[in-house]
Amino acid sequence: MNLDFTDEELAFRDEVRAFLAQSLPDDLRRKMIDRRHLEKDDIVRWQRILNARGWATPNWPVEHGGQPWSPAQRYIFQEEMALAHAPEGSPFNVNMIGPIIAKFGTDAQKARFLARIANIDDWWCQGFSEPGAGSDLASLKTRADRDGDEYVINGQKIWTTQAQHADWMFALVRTDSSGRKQQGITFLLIDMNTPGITVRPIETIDGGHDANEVFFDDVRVPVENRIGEEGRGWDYAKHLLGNERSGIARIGLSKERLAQLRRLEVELSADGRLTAGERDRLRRKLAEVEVELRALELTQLRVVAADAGEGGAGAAASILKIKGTELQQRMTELAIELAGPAGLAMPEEEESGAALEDGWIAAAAPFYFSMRKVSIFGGSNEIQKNIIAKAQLGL
Amino acid sequence: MNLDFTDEELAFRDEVRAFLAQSLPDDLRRKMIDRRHLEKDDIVRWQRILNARGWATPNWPVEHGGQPWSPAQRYIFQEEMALAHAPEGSPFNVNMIGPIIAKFGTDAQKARFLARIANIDDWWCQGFSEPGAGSDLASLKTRADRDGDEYVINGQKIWTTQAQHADWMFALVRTDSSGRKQQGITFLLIDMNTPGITVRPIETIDGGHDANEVFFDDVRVPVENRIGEEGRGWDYAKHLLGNERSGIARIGLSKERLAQLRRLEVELSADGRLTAGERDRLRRKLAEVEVELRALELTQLRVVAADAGEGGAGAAASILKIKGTELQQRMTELAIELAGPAGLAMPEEEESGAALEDGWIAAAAPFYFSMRKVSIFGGSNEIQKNIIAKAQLGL
Amino acid sequence: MDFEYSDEQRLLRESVARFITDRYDFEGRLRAMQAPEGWSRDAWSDMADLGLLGLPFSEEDGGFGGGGVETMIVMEELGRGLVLEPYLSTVVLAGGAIRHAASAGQKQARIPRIAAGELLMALAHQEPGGLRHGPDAGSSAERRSDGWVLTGRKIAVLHGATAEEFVVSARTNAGLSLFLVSASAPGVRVIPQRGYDGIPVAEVVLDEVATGNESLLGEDGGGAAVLERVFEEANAALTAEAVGIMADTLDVTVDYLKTRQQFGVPIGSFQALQHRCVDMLIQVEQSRSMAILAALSLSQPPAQRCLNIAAAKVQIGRGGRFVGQQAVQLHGAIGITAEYKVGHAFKRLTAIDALFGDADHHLDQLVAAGGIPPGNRGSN
Amino acid sequence: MDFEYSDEQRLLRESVARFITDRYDFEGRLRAMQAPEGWSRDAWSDMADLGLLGLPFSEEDGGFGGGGVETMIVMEELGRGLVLEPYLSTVVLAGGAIRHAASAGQKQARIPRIAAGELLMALAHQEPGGLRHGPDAGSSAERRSDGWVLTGRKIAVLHGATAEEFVVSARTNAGLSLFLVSASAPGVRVIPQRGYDGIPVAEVVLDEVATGNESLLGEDGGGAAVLERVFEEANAALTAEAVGIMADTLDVTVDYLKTRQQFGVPIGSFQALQHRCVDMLIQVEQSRSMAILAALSLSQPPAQRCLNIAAAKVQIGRGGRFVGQQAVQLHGAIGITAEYKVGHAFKRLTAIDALFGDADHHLDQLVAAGGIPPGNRGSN
Repeated sequence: MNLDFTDEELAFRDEVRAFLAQSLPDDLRRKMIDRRHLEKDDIVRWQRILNARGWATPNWPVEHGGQPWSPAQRYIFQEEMALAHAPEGSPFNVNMIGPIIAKFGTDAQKARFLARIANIDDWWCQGFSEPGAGSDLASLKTRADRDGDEYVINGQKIWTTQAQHADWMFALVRTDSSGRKQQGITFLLIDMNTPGITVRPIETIDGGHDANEVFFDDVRVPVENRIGEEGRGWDYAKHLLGNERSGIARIGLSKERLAQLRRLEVELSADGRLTAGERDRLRRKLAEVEVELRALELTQLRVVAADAGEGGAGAAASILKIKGTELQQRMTELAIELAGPAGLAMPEEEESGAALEDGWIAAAAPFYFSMRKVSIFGGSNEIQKNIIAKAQLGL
Repeated sequence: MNLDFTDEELAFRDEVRAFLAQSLPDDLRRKMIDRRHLEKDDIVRWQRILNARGWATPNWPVEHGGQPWSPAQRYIFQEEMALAHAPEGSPFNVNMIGPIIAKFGTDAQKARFLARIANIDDWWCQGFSEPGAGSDLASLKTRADRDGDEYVINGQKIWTTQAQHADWMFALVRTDSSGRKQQGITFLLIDMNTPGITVRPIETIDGGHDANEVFFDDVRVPVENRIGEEGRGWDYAKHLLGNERSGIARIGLSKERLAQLRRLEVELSADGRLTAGERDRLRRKLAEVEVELRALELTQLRVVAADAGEGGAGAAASILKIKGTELQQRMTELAIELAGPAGLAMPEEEESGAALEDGWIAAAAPFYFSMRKVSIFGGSNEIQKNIIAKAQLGL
Repeated sequence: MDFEYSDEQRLLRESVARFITDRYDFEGRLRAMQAPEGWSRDAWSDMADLGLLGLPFSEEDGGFGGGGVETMIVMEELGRGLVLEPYLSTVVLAGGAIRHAASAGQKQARIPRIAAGELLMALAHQEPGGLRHGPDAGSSAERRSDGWVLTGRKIAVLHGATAEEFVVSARTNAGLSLFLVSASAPGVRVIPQRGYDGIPVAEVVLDEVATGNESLLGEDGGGAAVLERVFEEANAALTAEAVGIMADTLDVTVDYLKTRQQFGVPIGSFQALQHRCVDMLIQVEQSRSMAILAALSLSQPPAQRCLNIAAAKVQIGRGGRFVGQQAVQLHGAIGITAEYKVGHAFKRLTAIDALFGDADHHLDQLVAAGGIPPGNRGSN
Repeated sequence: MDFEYSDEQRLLRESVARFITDRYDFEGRLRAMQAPEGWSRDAWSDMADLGLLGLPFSEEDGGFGGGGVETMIVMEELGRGLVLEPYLSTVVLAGGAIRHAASAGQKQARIPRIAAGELLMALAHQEPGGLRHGPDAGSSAERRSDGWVLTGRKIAVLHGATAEEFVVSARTNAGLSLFLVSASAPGVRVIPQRGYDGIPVAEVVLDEVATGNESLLGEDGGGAAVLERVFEEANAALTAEAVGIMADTLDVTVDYLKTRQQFGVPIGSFQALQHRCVDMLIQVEQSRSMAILAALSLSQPPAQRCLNIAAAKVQIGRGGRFVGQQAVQLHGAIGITAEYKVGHAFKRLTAIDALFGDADHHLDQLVAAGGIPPGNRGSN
């Protein structure tokens, strides 16, 4: 039992660092530091740089472009990416639909989609949630009726992140209403250019427009775009939700944010913008967060190691999600507290954060509001607790 | 709308203060300050001093020895008692069985019991909880079978506070098992000297022995000792549980404890027993508690005023219980933190706290452990939340 | 000791509540927020007609002589509606500075126009790069023979873009002082911004703005004392507003839980969510108690007033954050959309904590003073 | 990076776990606690037979050369059993002082006897009226021609009443120093007390106790450095013990919730209680992570070691309090009886926080150092 990296792992870390120092464009790094909104083009550009290096999709099977990395290497890669302020790729492409097609797709689907997914030649979105079926995902109602070689889709999805940019959607649809609600769900790949699809943006409290409603009116999808068997979509979706347990806590990001808050504390104290009492309290709050974050980092490493070893850390992914999102949110609370009344003014979307003095002040409020979603999306923290209570505690 | 006391109320406060300064025995005050265990004799002695003044049972109906006080006066009386370190009377006598007999008892019961209750000529205990029926009180199983002019009681009560001292018990027993579980419960007065009663003490984590199991083996109770009608005991008990909402938060006690912690902070800081950092943090913790306590004090005053006025502050008593017990517990947390390792040694029961230097240190741990019960007994805080959710929020 | 409203207070409450119900539903608020100015002149005019705008001014100055309780009543109801109009900026902040510091002539020229809804004002005090809160400023006012020349930069000026006149804090040789500065004076530049809570804010740049002798508000060097008084009143008002928001937000959340179905039952049947609502209710009640304390403290001696209000701000800062965050969480995704009320309530509660000293700031005041002084219920 | 136990470590764990299961159930523990000494000599003898008492000492000194991970394994299992025997006081505290400071002769006279279960020792450091924690003391040691004369008063001496010899901290002209003092030396008075967690403590009064030259443990004036090292090891050990207690307490609580019926269903079916258990589980897992960090830090450079262990103590102080309090609350009345395990677990978790610096104390260490240094996973 030890926590040290091996020489090989340290060498790998240096390799990742060198690559990031050389290849991450300065303007992207700056945007990330200022917590500004990333455009689709920003994400695509970076993803292609990673893809050229072979690192866009490290968690995929090696034969489809993945990397044969150890858990420690995966951890190092994620941490270095975050500490270097590198954007995260599209989770829908890289963490969700890619692995699903690699595991459950036909050879034709793999050939058609995987390389394009890795390079974001196609931008994907996820069509799971529906009005009336949020945390109770299986109660979804969007219908897909078989008509010859096609499904005809009618219904509505909601909270579809970045549907406005998407070329494709992977969606759960109902092909059978007779049995248990988890049955009769089918997993389809839908070309967003198909006639009958309407996307309506939803403004969120952080001022963003990344959430959408997507309406389907007799949308025809070829049967060849079905993943796996009809009626087994729920199983494929569950597989997807259990994926990526090593990344779900977003430790690297939180560490980078904590480091930024520490820098701010020093800077503001030096400038006389914090009273001695405020400085002391802030330092205590930062130390408290740091303890929890260090603990969570080790918890995540234990989970990763257990996955690699004898397998199955039970409901560990849910624990990582709960504590990880709490810490992400806590970090944004500290920032908005520090911003104070100066943080009231919202930056205009076209405004460049870098052009503002104290860009962190302008970013504090939108970021605080935006991060409320992390304890809601992907199964609310209350649902995660239900899962742990049942799966791990047997309650 | 105003928070000031009237001249009459201020005069009343002065009267209470003067009485307490003159009549509260020094040894009792000292025991209270040192948080030492009060003997039965201590409580009886003080109750009789109050009773001689006519203030032992102020909340009873005036014709049975109560006082025609306004809510403000009741509040003043409680607060002054706490600030003067006066013991609380037996809640079972004063707040529970007295008002029940005054309201639901027969004339014969009133004549026989009330004056003795007020003077603690009889010491009462409460026989409600049973093994397997804690928060779910109505599921109690102790049976009372009618046999002529007597009930024959078999079963067991548990957590019976101070049953070891008690002359009488008021108890809920089951006289009918056929209907809803709330029905068929009867409210009886039981002489603890009746053959067939066995009391077994239970040691609690604070080292005390005030909790007991009470076993009934063919215990015969005259029918004349029944309160009200057979089978309606649940209604009388509910009335009792809703009683005393003005005292449930124990604001006065908490204020006195907070004042003691403030004195300790000053003293320990002066003696160099707190680092500057510890002192600052303690002061912040005290300020945080004080804000919540001040808010709760006002909340209680609002409830008291609403009771006197248009009536019915809904589930307000439950709110007072939850927040009041949280604050009581918080205060003991602060004390045990301050005690540190010096607080490890438990005082022997016969040991005089006053004889110890730093008596507060010896008292810190037992008091901390003892106060865990306040969020459990009398309907756990979880049960209180259920009550509020249903009664006040309609959930 | 009396927690009842007088008949007049009850009527006031009913009339403001009716205004909110009839004229200020959530859709109406959204429309007002999306209008160019970010609020509604019609609603403002209604508020003038209801007598709200002159409420805290004395009758001899052209107001209605309302006190802390009256302002509490108004602010709580405005909170329920998440009202966007410049009540705090014009009536409480700038109006407060005028009440406490203005000459008879300065009052006469302004209070009747404020009460009639004709004059919009704003307090321009906060500056970039300083402490987050306090009665100090780095802007300067230089004495000239015929008046003053003001230079500085102000941020987070509530409703700054529509103000006709600013109360500006600036440093003279005598210390911090207040000045009345017309928004149209040469050298004044106003940059409108959106506030995250829907309340418009502005940056106000003063570039050698020349003002006359009559622009000085109160004594030269007396600005800090006036500002502290005004901040106390603003915090008492915000505390009441927060109570209105929190109570309404709890109502909205409980209603949602009763309606929203998941797993075949209303989600309000889940005990964990029920208990969360109870925790919210406790915060609402505790905050209401402290709003009453704050309102009633305004007529008390300075130390008592200041610390009671600090304690109230601590409570609503923490309680408001809890209620806001939990309301969003319990709603799930719909809680974070701009199309639904709770998200806006959450943001406004966030802003209320940030304004005029947050919970931590006021806790520090209590620590420095050694606690809340006793005696708000008669001398001790 | 590797979180697996070696085969030897796995065997060690199994053997201690078996000892707890077979020989140290809750009823047995209660009997031991109620015995005059407050613990069991038989159990101690078993622990010697299992090789636990010599574990951390080097093989050349007569021990088994175990490191931080081995101690963690033992302490976690001892925590599950709420073991009362003087492992911490004899092996970790006094034994640690001997390991770090004793001469070859001093070691030879003691370590084999400790390992065999024949020598009980205790650390007498804490004093009344001082700070709650720190490597300082007011007791004095005066140099005489033939040795030293010690005077002072020590409290909270863990297992002090049964110790044959004390490690005593006292101030010489050179600074704080450590001394080996026989419990039977003239002038030593030991007052046994019950500790609230079931662990016996004692007050030790030193009234001009004359000791020989050979009583000095380590360098004259070198006591503080040794104590700090020993406290680090003790805190790492306590962190592991706390993890064992917390994990066991969660198990006991979950089992109770599955069994206990109210309102016609197991109370474990109530969602609010389920979620509370999940919150406890999260604390258990976070604490376990930090116990591992603490154990592995013992072989790292001082700054890293000290701050990692401080962080671990913060986590288990807070997590332990939460788990202990909630376990009692979820049990209801039975949780507060001395006849049931969780109440004892709660009390031991309380004591663990209080010993060698509580969560707040260690948080202050982190604040003073500017945070946990990076680098426990390779140089940064």
